[in-house]
Amino acid sequence: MTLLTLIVLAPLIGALVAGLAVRTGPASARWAALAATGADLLLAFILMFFVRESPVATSMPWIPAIGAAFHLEADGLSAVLVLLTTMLGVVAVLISWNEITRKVHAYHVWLLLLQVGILLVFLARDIVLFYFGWELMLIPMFFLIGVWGHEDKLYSAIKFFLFTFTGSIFMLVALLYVYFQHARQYGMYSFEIANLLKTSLTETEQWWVFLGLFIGFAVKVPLFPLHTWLPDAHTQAPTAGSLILAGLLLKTGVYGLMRIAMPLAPAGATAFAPMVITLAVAGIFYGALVAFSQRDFKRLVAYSSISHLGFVVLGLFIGNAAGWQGATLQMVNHGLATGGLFLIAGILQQRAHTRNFDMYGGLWRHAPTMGAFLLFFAMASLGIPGTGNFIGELYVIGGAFQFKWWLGVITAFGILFAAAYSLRVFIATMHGPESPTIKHMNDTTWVENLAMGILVAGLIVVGFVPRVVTAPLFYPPDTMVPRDGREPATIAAIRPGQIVIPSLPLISAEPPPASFSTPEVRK
Amino acid sequence: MSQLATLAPDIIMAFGGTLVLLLGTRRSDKAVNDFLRWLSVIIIGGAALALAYTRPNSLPAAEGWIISSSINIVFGVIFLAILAWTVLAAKAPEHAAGEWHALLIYAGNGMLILARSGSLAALFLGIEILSLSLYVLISFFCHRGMALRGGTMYLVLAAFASAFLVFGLALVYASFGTLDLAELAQRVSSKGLFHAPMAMLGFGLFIVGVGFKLAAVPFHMWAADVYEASPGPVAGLIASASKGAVIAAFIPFLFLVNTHGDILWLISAASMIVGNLMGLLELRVKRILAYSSIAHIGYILVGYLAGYNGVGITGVGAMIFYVVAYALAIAGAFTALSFIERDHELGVRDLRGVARVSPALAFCILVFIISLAGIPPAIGFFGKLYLFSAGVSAGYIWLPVLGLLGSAIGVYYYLRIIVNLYMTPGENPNLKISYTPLQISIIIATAAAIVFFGCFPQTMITALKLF
Amino acid sequence: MLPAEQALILAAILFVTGVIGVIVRRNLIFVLMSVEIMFNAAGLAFVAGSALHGQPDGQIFFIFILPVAAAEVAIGLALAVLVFQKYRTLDLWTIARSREE
Amino acid sequence: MLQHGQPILWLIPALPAAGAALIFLFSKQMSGRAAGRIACVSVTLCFGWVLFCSSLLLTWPGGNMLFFHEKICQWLDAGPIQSDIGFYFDRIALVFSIIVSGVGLLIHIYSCEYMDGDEGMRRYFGYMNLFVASMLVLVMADNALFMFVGWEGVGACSFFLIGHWYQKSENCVAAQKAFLVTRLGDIFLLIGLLLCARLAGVSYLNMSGFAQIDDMKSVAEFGGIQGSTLITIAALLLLGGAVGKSAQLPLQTWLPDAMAGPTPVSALIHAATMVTAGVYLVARFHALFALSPAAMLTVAFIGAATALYAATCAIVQTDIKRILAYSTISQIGFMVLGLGVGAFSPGIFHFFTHAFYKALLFLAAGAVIHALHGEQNIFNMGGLKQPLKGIYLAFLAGAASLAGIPFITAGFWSKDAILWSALTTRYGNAGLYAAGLATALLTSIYSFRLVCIVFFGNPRKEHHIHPPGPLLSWPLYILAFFAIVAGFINIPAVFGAHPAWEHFFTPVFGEDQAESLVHSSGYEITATLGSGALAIIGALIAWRLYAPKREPIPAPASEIGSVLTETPSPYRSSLANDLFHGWRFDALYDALFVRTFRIAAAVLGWFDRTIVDGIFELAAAIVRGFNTLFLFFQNSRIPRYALVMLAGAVVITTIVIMSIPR
Repeated sequence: MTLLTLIVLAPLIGALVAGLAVRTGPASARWAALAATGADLLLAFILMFFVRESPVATSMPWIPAIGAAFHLEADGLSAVLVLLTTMLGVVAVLISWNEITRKVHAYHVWLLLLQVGILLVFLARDIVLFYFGWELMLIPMFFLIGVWGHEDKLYSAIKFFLFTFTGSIFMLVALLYVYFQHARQYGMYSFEIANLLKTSLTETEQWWVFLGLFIGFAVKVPLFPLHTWLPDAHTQAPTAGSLILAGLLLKTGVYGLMRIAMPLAPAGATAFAPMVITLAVAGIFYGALVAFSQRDFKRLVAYSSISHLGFVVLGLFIGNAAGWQGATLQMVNHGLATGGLFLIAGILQQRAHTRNFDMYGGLWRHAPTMGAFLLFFAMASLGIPGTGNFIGELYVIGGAFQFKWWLGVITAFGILFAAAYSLRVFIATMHGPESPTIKHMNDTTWVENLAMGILVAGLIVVGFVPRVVTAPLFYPPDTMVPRDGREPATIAAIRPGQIVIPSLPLISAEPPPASFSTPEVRK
Repeated sequence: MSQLATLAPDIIMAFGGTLVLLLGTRRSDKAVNDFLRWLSVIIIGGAALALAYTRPNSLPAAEGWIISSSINIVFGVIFLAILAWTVLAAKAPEHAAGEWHALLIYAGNGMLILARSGSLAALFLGIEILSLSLYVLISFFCHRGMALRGGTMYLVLAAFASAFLVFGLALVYASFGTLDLAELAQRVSSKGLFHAPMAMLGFGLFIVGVGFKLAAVPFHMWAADVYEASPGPVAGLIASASKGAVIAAFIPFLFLVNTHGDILWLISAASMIVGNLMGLLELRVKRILAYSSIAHIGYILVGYLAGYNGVGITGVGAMIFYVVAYALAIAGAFTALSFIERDHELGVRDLRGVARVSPALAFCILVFIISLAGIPPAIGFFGKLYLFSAGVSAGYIWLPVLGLLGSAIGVYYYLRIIVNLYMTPGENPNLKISYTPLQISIIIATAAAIVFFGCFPQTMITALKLF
Repeated sequence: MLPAEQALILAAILFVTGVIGVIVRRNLIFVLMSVEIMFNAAGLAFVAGSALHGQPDGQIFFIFILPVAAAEVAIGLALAVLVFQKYRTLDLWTIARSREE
Repeated sequence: MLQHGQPILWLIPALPAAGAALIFLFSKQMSGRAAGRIACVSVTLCFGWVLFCSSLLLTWPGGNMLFFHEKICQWLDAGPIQSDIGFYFDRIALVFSIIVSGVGLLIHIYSCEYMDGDEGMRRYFGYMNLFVASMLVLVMADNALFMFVGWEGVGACSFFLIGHWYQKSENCVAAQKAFLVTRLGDIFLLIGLLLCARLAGVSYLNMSGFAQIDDMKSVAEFGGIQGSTLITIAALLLLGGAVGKSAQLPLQTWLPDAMAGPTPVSALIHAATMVTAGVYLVARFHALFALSPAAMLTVAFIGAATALYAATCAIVQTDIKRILAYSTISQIGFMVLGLGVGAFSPGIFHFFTHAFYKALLFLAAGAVIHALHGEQNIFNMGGLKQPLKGIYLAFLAGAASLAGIPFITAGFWSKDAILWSALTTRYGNAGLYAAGLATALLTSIYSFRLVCIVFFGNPRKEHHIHPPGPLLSWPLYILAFFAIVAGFINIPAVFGAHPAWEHFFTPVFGEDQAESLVHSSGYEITATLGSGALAIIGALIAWRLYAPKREPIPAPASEIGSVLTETPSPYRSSLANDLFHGWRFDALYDALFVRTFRIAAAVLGWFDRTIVDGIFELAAAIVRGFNTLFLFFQNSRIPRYALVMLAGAVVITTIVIMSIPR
């Protein structure tokens, strides 16, 4: 019961310790952060163990006045993502070990606070708590980019903040609307997701609710063409920032779609599915092509994220078990593989002070270990079998094929495009004549190797035993795909729905329901 | 006797203010200033105690001019608390501490009357007492031309607006023949406001007057100039308690939503959008906060429009919550910024290096700004959540959308403050920060409270008896 | 004896006069005077309303308006003096332009 | 399925994989030679285990054991995608794994000397071991999706090894090209597998699941397409994968460039094993192909066309490795032709002999290159018969086998089996046969052209010749032995021998090929003699054209040091140059696809920077415009402020008046 609370609290305590130890040397903050994230990782493993039996939950009243509860719950999906979060948390601390030399304490405080927000998002079963975590991620990330970022950091930080903040607005209004409708229908007010799911909404209402939620989540995912904040943010963030941005923050958007948007407004999801699928597929190719045209290492990887996330979103909206599982897998894999690429990009930038491919080349001689890691991550990114990415993409393609054969065929070619840019990453840095920029390049240190080794291990495990991710996904049946691979309960049968744009009255004419006024305040 | 008990806070404030004024004329040095400061706090605290111990719904006092329902008492206590906070945290002028504190107490008296007014006359009186004190407080440092201009502007425009307000009230009175609010509400509901065109018009003019006091669009033009001209704590007071008091006084007129709802809707929407848009490229910190305060009034009006509707928390409850949340942040921000000494208007560039010289102060400013922007874990987040939740519950979908869009625009200038605090390199050799331990501890306590209530908002709801 | 309605119309005319005065005049003193006119218009309206309903409340209100307006003007004139000392003018546009400290 | 007493199959790929892991994990602690030793030991163990498993399978008591099947664990489980990690060891897998591990072992040993002193020796052996492991997974996987792991794994290893000498950009480009082109084929394969699963159920993808092949016939319609057409489509999609991997038309362009890798790599990956994965695939899915005559015809046609195409290209190449590369393409074309006409076991037989003689040729060529310090242009060689006697003999054996010198070489028997099938089986026809014969003639010509130019006459350039060591030589001799004798296991019955090979595969291919292999003594002997005569004629033509007595062919206009297509054209005749450039497929693809891709990428990059970002910039500009608008009156003028207030008041009054009901 307290396990989940501990999982959320551990980084918070770490942040407090790191913050209060500001008078001591930088090592104290690093070790505090490592201890906190390491403990969190341990807890996450324990959680995975428990979740195999049944979902783990803890709930206590938080804001009874509005029916919000501090309700954390971990089913398979949450547990997997929590594990990913804590794993990347450790990696983020490790990779920052040598990179961050300025304001070390503050850095780790923000890093850990960020993790708190992400964990809240993945664990919350209460809308207010979810949204609380959602917005809590903003400020730490803003600081990570804005203070420890690279040359164009302020522009990118502000862009990131404005985009995600604006997106979340629509989400909030939609959620409040569902909350209100639920209260009206059931005579009790509650922000619990489980309760809100019972709300019956007309198709028109669902259309609007889904639209609102979708905008919020799609910006975060980011779905083409709302992605424009992402390349800048990724490029300018410090290594750990890019890692967490790609590995986790984007996943919160997908998770929101899975956990909230699609279950809450299934008819809306159905109606939007054709459009979303179109955007997702467009994103796959668009991201890959634009990635190929980049000269900046991090920008390339950032655009590749758009492509990969296209697979994820596609998997969600084709509405079958394979797609759903593929999307989940791909979330994990993308976090690990793209995270790894960002680590390499960060390490390179730290050593060569440039991210431009033209400045690299022939690096393998000086940094064979780094080369091996880069090769692995690039191969994972292009979906080589043996890494999780292959399975994720295969599931999505298979699901798409099952849904509409031509969709599967189109999507499959995304893999080819992925190969183009992934190989470019590798060849442009490691191969070719030796570049003068990197004459005195050192190979990776053991801390960096450890950080990347964690990611490699994760990718290989998922690649051969994908059941570690997909097997626990089947709780609870309300919102997840059932065990036997039937269609998910939430989006029973996606068909090209007729899109009816309804109109909402500007100002409500009907008298407000009397039952919810509070007599005590009434004069 | 019970009437006297009801009036006790006002009496304490009036006499206490005068006492402070008289004591302050004698001599002025640091000891006296501190004495006067603590005396003022004691007076305000006494009034607050007296208020808190007033039984709700006890007899109306002074022919129904002052009433005490639970909501009025809550409001009154809130304003007195803000006032006490301001007295403690503000840097009183050396040369005229007596006048300074006395005027603050008088202003508090005005707010107290406003918050508990039971009659149109009391409302007018409260507004005017408050305004008169503020005129002087704004131009307190009258050697500065800006203070002078700001005071003049506020005086002229406030009087202009008051004239609208009182003329509107006159029309209402001419239409319904009563000044008593309860009576008025009853007559309005029995007669129907639509059948009294003169009263309709009167209330329209009344809204003009109120809109000015709230700095709602399109009566917002003064805000930027006046806030910039005022001493920091006074600006905080204007933005928080003064507006809150007007809001409190406006609550009995909730029936207006039925007849003037469209107007209020427009004002709310316009405030949220225009306020944030005006601040977008502003570089002077106080003006930024002034523009943001325009937007915040727009948010509050959403709660007003929702009235007693709302799931969980009603619009009115959300308004009260928001007034507190906003007051903590804006008063904190203005006061904290007043610690940064400078000989010109405070620009965002002047904030460079604050984080290095005084990390605590910078962090507190950060918390205040986050709260104003409505981002967790600060209390401002829940304030907005409640307001918009009530708004949605009352059927206003687009107002929250507009409001949140506005706040997204607003984030841009809030971020500019944060960016300059933390992220802009470059030295700022002219930076001088001065504060007393008391001041900084109050600021830190405020920031801590914002975060605490931001994580556990229920505690505040319980404290305010909003459930 | 003036009918109450006509008094109200007169009050409205006065009020509008005051409003126009505030808008049009650029001199601080005249603006303050115009505001006074508006207040008095309101007072007149109150008295008229009082007469309309045969109640004393309106007249009491008027009595409140008087000192309030007086206090406003007192502070206003004090400020005007200071403004004049500082800027050697009472022209509101000139003052608005002078941004020097 | 799991028989008591059957050997552990997973050990076969696990041994080289363990070797690779050992090399990679401790690469900083070990020398290159140590890595080579580890690699050789692991492959030796692997080969031994393969032989043990094979003997166990073939000598299983009762004699009716057709395959071992070993399921390790469940792997994929999502709707239409079901797969286990498991191994399946039948006679096809047996042949392929013996070749992979056996030839692999020889090449590993050879590499120990060839790569000695190379900076990236550890990396080299690591990837070689990984390749062997992947290839073994490919041929032993018990279902098609798990096979795909090996399929992509060998592609990746091929990429790594082609780019082994990474400091030359051309090598990297070649590696990238190889990977991308084969991956294009892989996508077709993947779609094909999904379609198969959709048509006949997921278990169809299991190697032992062909029982459900009849279910496929029953599929009436999917996606608006009729069942029989669907089967053809599925087969063609699988063929797409095979074409990519095996460098058949039209995806053949990557293989000549792939010669940028070290020569042993070319021998192992791009001659003996990986490129024949397509053959394996088609043979594996023979049941599916057999359902669709159209698909079979396509396979046969592609095979024949590729064989002929590559032979014409090989005849004008100047780089020793490129000649062998084109000959590989051509020979795989033969195999595919065999498969396409329903001669599955002759197809595999040709794979079997080809693995020996082509590995031999590559290794011998490598030894020549090694001896000449990296010289690859045959017109800079010559007269090497004396100084490199052993290599010459081995090379000659290989070339003879490749050319199909009758009766005494393995290549003759296997090629002849395919030619005969092309003429006589159900799917065969005279056109295919003629193409095969023409190819055989050309093959003989370019084989002996190579021998003549390289080994006979006088040296065209001074070289300090570096004599080969034992590790280089002995693998050659072993391979040379097999290149000669391996054919004798399947001499057709008309010559009074026992065609053991054909019977060996009968349990696997069963009726799919039994009736298609026609034997009629008179014609068959005539045909065999005819094709043998063609090989001799070809050799004579080559001797006539390139024999040392004549003036040596004038060396090409420029040095050909690079293996890339950018090489300037060496011939005066434009036809010869076109052939030299592989019929200019590269230029065509470059214009059609590569350039389109690059332009699209550049345009979209511009689009993203300018338009997509611009839209949001525009929104920001609009917001800023409003900011200016609303600040218009913000000028501290009190009467102006009052005016704005008045305007507000007027608006309010108007709304009030409007809202008063009349």
